[in-house]
Amino acid sequence: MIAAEFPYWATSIFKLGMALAVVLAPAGLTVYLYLFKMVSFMQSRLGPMEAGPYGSMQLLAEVGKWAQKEDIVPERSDEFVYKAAPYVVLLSTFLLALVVPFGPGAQFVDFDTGIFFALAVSSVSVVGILMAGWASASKYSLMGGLRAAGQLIAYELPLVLAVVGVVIQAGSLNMQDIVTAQTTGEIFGWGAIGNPFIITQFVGFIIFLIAVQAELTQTPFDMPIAESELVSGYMTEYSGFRFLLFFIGEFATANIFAFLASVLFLGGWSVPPFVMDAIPGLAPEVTGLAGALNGTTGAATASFSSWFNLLGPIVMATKMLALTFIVYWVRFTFPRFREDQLQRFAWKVLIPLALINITVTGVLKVVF
Amino acid sequence: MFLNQFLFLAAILFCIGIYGVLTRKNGVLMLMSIELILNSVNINLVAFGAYHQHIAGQVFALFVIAVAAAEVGVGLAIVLLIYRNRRSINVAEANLMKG
Amino acid sequence: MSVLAVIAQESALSDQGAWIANIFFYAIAAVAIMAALKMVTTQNVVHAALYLLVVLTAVAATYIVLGAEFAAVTQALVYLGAVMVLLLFGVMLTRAKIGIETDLDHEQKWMGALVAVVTGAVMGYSLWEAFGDVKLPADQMPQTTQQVSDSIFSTYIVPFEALSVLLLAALIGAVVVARRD
Amino acid sequence: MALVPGVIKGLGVTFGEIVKTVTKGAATVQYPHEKEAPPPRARGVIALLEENCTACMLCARECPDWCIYIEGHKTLAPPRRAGGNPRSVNKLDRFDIDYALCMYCGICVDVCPFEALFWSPEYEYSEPKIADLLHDKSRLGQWMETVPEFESYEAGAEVKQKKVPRP
Repeated sequence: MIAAEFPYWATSIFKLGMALAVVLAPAGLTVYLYLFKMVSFMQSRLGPMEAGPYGSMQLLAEVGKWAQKEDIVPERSDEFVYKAAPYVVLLSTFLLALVVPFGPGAQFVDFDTGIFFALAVSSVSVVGILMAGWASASKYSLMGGLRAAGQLIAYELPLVLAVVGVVIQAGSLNMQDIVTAQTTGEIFGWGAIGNPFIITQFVGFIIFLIAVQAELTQTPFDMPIAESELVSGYMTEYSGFRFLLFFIGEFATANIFAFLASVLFLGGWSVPPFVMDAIPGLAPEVTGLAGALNGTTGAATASFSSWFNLLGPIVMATKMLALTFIVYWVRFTFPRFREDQLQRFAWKVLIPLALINITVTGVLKVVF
Repeated sequence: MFLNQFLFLAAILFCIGIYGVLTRKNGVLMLMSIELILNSVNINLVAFGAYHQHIAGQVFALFVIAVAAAEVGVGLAIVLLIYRNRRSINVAEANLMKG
Repeated sequence: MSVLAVIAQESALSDQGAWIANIFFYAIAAVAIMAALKMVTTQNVVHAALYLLVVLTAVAATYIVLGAEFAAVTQALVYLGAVMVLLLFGVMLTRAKIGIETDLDHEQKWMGALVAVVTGAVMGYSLWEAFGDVKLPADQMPQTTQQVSDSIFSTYIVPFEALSVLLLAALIGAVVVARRD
Repeated sequence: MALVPGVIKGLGVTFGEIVKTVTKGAATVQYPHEKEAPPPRARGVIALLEENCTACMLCARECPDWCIYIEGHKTLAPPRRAGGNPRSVNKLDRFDIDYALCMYCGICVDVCPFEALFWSPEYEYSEPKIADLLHDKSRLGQWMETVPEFESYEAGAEVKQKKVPRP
């Protein structure tokens, strides 16, 4: 569609702007829709209504409030580490956004090992959290940081293991190939909706969502910032702009995990094949499908219409909103786990379940 | 690109790692220096893999990474045990066996 | 790291663009060596761990320059995600102080420095003699994940399985050693 | 696994509440735009009926956070019966309640033996400056207009006789 060639620096600046948009815009949207409005409705109230129509500018007001607050550094803290920690957490969010595909060409970097890279950089935020916890020179922060590290390491495993099932089915670590595999797949010869892996990998999908909830330290798993025990955990001492960075990191990461989940389990930026067949010019040209289905080659390749570069972000945003709805729904419904229940749930329930899922998937992949 | 630039980087990191292992008394810092040594070896493996256009270099680097993870796990468990028994992770003080 | 990957891969493939990869390599190497030196000299345990983190990231970037993407991502997953968090965890459990700690080093630092310098001199000399001006093949292809997995699960299947057993043994061993009974 | 039905039921509760709020409206009101009428016995602000006050200081002494300030002086009042001696009464000079300190326990209203203090359901008296929350006796007297006549707790119940009649 876009035939013109842009110089390297122009695409780089464009990508930088898009990265900011991809991280910040969905974060603002979900914070307004779910954190301000949905939780209010759950508690039979209306939420912010004054700033802008239906309170939609409330977030800007909050950002303005945070930005003008004093940037407090505790006297006995390790100043450099203390100041750098929020940026490390935010860095992990931006690195995650790099590999999410929003269309056949609308991706920042098309890594060969895309999903593996995403899982690897998602754990960088733990380092930032530990830095914040240690450098604050506060026992609440240290306890929160240690709890966060223990929890995030424990739930990293089911997260990775849940993805392995998808990777076995798609035959590739590349996120574009995973989307293609779901679009061109068939369920026992019936290909009208393709083969979104939520159907065949339902157990993996549930494990992935639970692990994401824990990775984001959302409420049933919010011991690191348990306000009734630890004041505010690792961010106790942070104020103003640096607190805002933690805040953005938390909610933007939730969106990016929702993007990842929609790529892995809901078919990503593509729409079901019967929709594509109905609209002329959208149907992809698929090659290597027979080989992918009987397992002789890795993944089928398909060339999609470049209209998907415009359509894809909209489709992805819809799926992201549906998945973040579940995340916040769970967050505002359940009370907090106890620390030992948390670890037991990860090691004795989720990880064995994920391993069984992998085994069954592998056996079925070989059999069929 | 010369092969040697990677090998020299690995060699320098290796020597810094050796210096760290020899001079540090703190158990965790010694473990960190050992990680540095293992990483420099990994650079060598990957560089030779690229030089010979052979995948074995990368595969061996992966094996080394896995072994390093196991080593850190056990090493840290030992350091924690020393800390619990002696309230210090100074390895120079762990000298009960010395005659 | 990822922008680097694109530039490195695009430029490493074409001969005239190889100098970009070179510049990136020297920048990475400088960062790695500086951070490594700070790591072995700093008087704060947590700072040392964070410097090691920088070194490990730089090493991952070096792998990308060499076209070994899978190894780089594994390095990030295992080292940044697991090993470093484990080390920081251990450092904090053993009460790392904020500020400067004394008594982290032996008194005879010069012995260590001597050994390191001599080792470095020997290795440098032999490397110069052996690979003085050997160049990496200019038309190298990045080593794909599929090649890695094919290789692991065919040629190197026995070491791979042995490694699995080793990891399991290390897991159980670590639990047994650190368990409070 | 046995917990799964409970988990789903919990999700149903919160989702049902969303639907209820969207269709039937919220339980809260949008305060500055629409106001709730508080019940007549609501504890909004304490009003002072100055004629009844004898400056006996009972309320000030019983106040848990010492937010009532009373000053008075003795003065002579005309005799009740013709030909009697003039009575000695306490004249109130100052009666202040600091609503920045008050915790609305109502002990002062309860202990007042002369029915000089009343609860009023009025609540809109916030101030930009905290010092302005100190209400003097004229301000407290103005609140008397807002004190409602209570209905009895039960229809037909015996009405408590006030010792001192209200004007």
